[in-house]
Amino acid sequence: MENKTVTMAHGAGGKQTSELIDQVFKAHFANADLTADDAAVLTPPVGRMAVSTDGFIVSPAFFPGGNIGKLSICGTVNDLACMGAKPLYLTCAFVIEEGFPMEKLEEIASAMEKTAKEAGVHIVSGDTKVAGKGQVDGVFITTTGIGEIQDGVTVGGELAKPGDAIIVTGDIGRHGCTILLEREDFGIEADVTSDCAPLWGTVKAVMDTTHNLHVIRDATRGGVGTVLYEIAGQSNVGIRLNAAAVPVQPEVKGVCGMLGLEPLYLACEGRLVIMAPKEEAEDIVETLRKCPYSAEAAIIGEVIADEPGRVVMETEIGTQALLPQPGGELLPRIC
Amino acid sequence: MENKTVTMAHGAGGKQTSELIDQVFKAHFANADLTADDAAVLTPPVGRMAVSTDGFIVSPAFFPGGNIGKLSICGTVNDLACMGAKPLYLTCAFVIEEGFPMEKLEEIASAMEKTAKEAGVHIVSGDTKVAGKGQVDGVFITTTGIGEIQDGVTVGGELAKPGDAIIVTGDIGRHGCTILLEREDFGIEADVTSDCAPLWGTVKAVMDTTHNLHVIRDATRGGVGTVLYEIAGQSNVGIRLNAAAVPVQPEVKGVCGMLGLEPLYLACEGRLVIMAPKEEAEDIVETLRKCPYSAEAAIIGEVIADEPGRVVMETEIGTQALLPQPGGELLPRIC
Amino acid sequence: MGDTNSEDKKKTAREIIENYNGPKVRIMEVCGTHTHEIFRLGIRKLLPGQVELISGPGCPVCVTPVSFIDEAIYLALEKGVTICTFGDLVRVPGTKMSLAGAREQGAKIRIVYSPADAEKYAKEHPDEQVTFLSVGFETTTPAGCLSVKAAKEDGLDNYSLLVANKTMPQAYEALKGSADVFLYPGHVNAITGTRLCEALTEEGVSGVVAGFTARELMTALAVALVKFQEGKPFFVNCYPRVVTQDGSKEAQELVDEMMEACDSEWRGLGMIPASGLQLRPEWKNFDARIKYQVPKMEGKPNPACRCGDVLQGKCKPSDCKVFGKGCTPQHPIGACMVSGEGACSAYYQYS
Amino acid sequence: MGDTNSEDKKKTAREIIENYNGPKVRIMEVCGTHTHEIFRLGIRKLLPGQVELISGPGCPVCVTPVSFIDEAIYLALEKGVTICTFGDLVRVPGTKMSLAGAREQGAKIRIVYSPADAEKYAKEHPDEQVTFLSVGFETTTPAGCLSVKAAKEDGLDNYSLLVANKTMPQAYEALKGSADVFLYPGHVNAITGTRLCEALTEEGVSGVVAGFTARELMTALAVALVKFQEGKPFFVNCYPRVVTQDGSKEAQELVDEMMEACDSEWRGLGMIPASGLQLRPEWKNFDARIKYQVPKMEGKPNPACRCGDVLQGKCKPSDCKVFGKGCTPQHPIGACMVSGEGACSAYYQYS
Amino acid sequence: MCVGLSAKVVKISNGTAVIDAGGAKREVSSQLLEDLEPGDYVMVHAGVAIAKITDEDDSETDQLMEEFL
Amino acid sequence: MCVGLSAKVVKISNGTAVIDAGGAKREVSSQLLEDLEPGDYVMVHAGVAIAKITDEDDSETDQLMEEFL
Ligand code: SF4
Ligand code: SF4
Ligand SMILES: [Mg+2]
Ligand SMILES: [Mg+2]
Ligand SMILES: [Mg+2]
Ligand SMILES: [Mg+2]
Ligand SMILES: [Mg+2]
Ligand SMILES: [Mg+2]
Ligand SMILES: [Mg+2]
Ligand SMILES: [Mg+2]
Ligand SMILES: [Mg+2]
Ligand SMILES: [Mg+2]
Repeated sequence: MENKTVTMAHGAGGKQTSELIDQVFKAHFANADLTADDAAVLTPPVGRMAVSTDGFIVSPAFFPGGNIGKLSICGTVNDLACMGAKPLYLTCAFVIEEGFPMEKLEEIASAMEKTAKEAGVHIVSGDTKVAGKGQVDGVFITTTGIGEIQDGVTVGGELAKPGDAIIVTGDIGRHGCTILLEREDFGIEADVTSDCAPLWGTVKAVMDTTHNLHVIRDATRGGVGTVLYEIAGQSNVGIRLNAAAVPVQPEVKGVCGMLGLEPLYLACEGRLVIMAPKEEAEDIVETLRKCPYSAEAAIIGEVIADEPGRVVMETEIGTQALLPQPGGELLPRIC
Repeated sequence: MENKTVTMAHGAGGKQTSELIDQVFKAHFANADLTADDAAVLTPPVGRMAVSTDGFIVSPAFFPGGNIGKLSICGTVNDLACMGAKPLYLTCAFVIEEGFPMEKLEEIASAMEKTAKEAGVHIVSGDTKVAGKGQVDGVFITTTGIGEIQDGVTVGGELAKPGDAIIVTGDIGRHGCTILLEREDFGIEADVTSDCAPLWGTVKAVMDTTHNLHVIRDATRGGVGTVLYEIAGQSNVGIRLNAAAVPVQPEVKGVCGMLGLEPLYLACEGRLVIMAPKEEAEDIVETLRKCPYSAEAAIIGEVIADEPGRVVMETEIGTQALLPQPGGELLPRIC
Repeated sequence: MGDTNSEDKKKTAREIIENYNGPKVRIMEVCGTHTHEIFRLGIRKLLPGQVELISGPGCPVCVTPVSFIDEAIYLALEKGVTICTFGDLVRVPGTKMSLAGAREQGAKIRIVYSPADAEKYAKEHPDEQVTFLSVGFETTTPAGCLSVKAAKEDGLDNYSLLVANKTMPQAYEALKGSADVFLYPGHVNAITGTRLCEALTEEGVSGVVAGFTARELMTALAVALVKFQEGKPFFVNCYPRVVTQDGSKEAQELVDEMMEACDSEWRGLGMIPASGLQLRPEWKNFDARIKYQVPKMEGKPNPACRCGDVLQGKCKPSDCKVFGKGCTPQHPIGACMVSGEGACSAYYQYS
Repeated sequence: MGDTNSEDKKKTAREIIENYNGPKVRIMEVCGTHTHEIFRLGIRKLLPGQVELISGPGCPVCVTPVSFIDEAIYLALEKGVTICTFGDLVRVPGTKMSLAGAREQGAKIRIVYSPADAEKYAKEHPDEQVTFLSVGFETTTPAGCLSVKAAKEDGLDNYSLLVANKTMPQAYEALKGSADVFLYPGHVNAITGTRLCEALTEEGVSGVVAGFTARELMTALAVALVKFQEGKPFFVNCYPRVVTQDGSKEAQELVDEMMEACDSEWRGLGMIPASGLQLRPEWKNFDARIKYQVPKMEGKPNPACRCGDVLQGKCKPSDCKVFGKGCTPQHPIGACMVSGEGACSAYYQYS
Repeated sequence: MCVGLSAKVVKISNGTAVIDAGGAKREVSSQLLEDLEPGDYVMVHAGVAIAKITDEDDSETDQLMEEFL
Repeated sequence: MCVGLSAKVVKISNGTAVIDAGGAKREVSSQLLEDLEPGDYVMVHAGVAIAKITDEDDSETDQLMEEFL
């Protein structure tokens, strides 16, 4: 690109918009389904179709373990995967702040390319808007994905059953912890990188192991704790969590200790919560441990009939206590 | 809603996020296909499928003739319509600034509901992010639409043919002019309202009149002038424009006169440019004049074999001159 | 944790608590972190009927009066000051709004881990005026003092404290009749030492200093019950790995050098003479109230809120009419519902 | 337009132009709007070989030197001043960047329709410093002066002008040899009247004042060709509905009261003595250069750019090596490619 | 240079005039023109009415044509 | 009140200490504690090391148990 930064002219719909699209986006996203027209023309999925959208506004846009581009693909691909759907097509809409470095935009596009390839999804259509300086912070990306629901598996937040084992596919809270350390200036140094990863391959492997699955959910915003409460509510079941079994990286624990935060409420971007009948649990974990992003998969609890809508934990002294419900903004606390 | 404003907690993924979704979005968007899960599960379109996405960052979010909610539905529905596709499903992702008035958000959601109904499209999935004060200006919406391409009609920007008549479905530039008057403080008073409208009904009516259509394009960002240059390029044809035949509201002309702007480059949000063989033109215009948003449809030029890639206009003195190519940012000029 | 021997001992503490059949006893956990841990560990469920646990005024957020939030918002919105604060204070309702509400209106509110970070921010942003909201008890006050010292050394004229620090001894006096045994706040005692607590024994006030791990807390409770059955006033330091008889001389001297006692309003307990701290006149340039001539605020708590009674152990959170209805952690009406340590919040979250 | 009679006449003007077979003649359109309209109307295509149209220095944006942009950027980025400007200036390249580039870096750049709006903005934003970029010729200068008067009446101390206004007579002198006939800028003459142009006839310089509609422009050109064939110096006011012999006394007096002549750099023409304007000492509080002590800028135009030659009619835009390659309206290298009126831009857009 | 707009005066008050061009209205300075009245046509530039004109269109050109051509 | 964190001192310099909790490191004030040395355990609150502790865990509690219970 001749321009070193994104200018208002790049968003005006004329020549420079085309230049930006051609030289940055098309250069990275090219595939047979990508369109320059108003809409992509595609072969629809066979059977049932899953559709999901998410907006990504992570600040900073670049962080250890990824950037907003990688995240924007993973987020939507994972939402499709959680419905048992193979991701086929993806659209992306950019809102870019005037003055954003072109080099950074290329880096974002390149991460999207790589991640989309890994996930096997085609980027089919896009949109680029440029917002005036200060009207937006850096770059926002919204992706929408279309997937083909695989035959034989039906999963959903309302399908958890008492007796299900609860599996988490790896150590939790790394993405949230990474962003917290990057964003706020808490002066904490810790070797933590985002867990951001595309998980269709992981879900596929699990589905190939057994069709006997009830819930697959990616623990993003709000973390594993929020997902557990959501499912307890949707399925009207209780959840018993074995707090000691939840994998947490020591550094993440240390950061949480300093800031008074609960790791269960830190966002992940590459972790699934899976619920399946207890008898399948060992096989699923074994499969997961062979996949690239779930070597530390663990069984962390079970679904129970008691305490519907609630998440109870066994404590260190052998009593049971509720996991506090998901609150609002994560606020580091002193007392 | 208990809250009068949108808070960071509404974006944290917990209880308050659910409250916001239930009380504002679900309340307005409810339909059989709308999901609260990670992804909507849908019956795919039959035949070929059209997919389009657009981000909407209009400032101000409320303007005479509509608001960002209405716009975000029209924009995507119209992009689908321009591919000859009946809009079936739509997703919407919101990025909302902390402190945004809840009442305004409701107004936006209500406009979306109404417009989606009119367009016959189901909102199937959404996403809500809250950005910190100053991280985003008010509210941004990204919509993605899925449509079913109607049999028997193939249109595209590369299909214009010499001999085609060029039709515009109404007076041009009203949306751009409205926003300009609202946004910048130019002190100009003019009774101009946005032309923002959902046009699937219009396209359907035209397609019911004739299948002999080559190009349908909505003249949004960049206006009719930009669309004409785009198509001249994509189809490698020339375009002869009869400047005097282009419908422009006198007030829009007046505003353009004051600010030194060209109405052909002002955005529309409810106007189509249609190219079809000359012999179909009269029928198409007749049909259009009966539709609610195209009473002032007019033939404004023709596609020619000469001057490929260019738009030439007949001038008042009978000479021919090029329409200046679409430039960057629209800048009111004094000289 | 882990070796069988200590596992045995732990069971013993639990057994003592569960099987207590001595006289009726009211134990007040003074410290909010204790309240929180007691709920988190589900300890209340173990208690036999005659043991009543009362949540005392030990959460700095909970006892901070509405007017303090109003002062902070005044600084942020009227004076354009950048407010640095611990996260806990952000959602506490003021008379008209919380700091989160002020932020929505454009106030600059930064969450910090330490007052030292607020001072550092001021140093790095000479064009901004920065005020740290200094709340907390003996444990926290030294950190605020150190930041002011640093600001002076760095020659800053854009850093100040809005001080609402409080001291515990006066509160013990005020609460004397409310409980039979105090579970003293271990980290306060780390600074103050244990002499005052020992002295209180002579006035007939019993107590134990408790640590914060599950074992420490259970042990302290068990010790309290065992000792209580003996029938005479007692004091035991059950947190010896951190708390000494003398406490931290350095911290005491630092605070004494920079701050002086003043009357202070406690939410629920009202004005308690000499229970608060303010910067000494030599440090008045760093006192936000003086620097910005903050007008006297008449904070108006929501009339429905019974935080005051809750904090004195006069009623349970569930006795408040709006508890769990109008007042939830998502929409707190009173301070006790905000902090994870507030009694109302703990009741709501864990039951 | 419309009635058959005038349609006939219009054809006549066109016929005269198309069928001109008199001596070779060089006509310079002094005014950028004329350049633009001549292109827009495709008039060049009608001209027989002996008629050459030269684009003169009549676009205020084009003749404004690089250093002026640098001064404006200095005010915006170094002094935090809010810049109000006509839209045309926003994309003109300075030495390092344009105002659009400065805006990307956080500069506050507002596009206004009128200097009066800039003054109004300053009045409504007393906490901001506001500078209007005052460029233009006789037509535009009064508007800037009126805004300063208003600012004085409103008692503003946050409004100023960065002045680069220029006057035409000195340019006519400098360009005397470059053309046989001047197409005088109608709106400049609306202010100045026609006496100077008449006087130039006596020095052998011919010209017509032209209006801006298609008919006005064609008629003026036809008149010029007819008169030129007569072989002696001539002057015709072909824009009588707007231009009088005296012009606007009020405007002349206003500008004379507030401004005084100074030497001024014209892009392409270089420094022309007494061809510029500056605020008189009585108004120095409103002079941004004085108010902010703007250092002297040595603006460096891109060395490839031949704007200077283009503006003097010494070469055509297409003779510039980077024309249409490195230099396009999307990525202008010189000022002449920025404004819709710039000769390079007009050549690029319309051919 | 100096884009001019011919417009009709619709209101006059104390140094300012409201002008109308095709229904687009804006307040401009009338300080340079004495005796403006509603109904007059003016040439407007940068928010200032710089000249009174005899008519909004260029019909006067006819006379020039007759005279010179 | 007063969330405390026990952490290991890994570095000492002139009034500040770098402490480590599970690999998360941060600089805190050591001004209230004399003679801190790398390897010591401290209780940290609000960015200040407020007390030196005998061990990072609560094994001392054993002694209390033996003494009182
Ligand atoms: S429930 Fe809420 S309103 Fe009631 S006492 Fe507790 S904090 Fe106050
Ligand atoms: S083409 Fe560009 S660089 Fe060349 S003279 Fe014109 S403005 Fe200057
Ligand atoms: Mg989604
Ligand atoms: Mg998601
Ligand atoms: Mg999800
Ligand atoms: Mg688009
Ligand atoms: Mg960092
Ligand atoms: Mg689109
Ligand atoms: Mg579109
Ligand atoms: Mg379109
Ligand atoms: Mg989502
Ligand atoms: Mg308006």
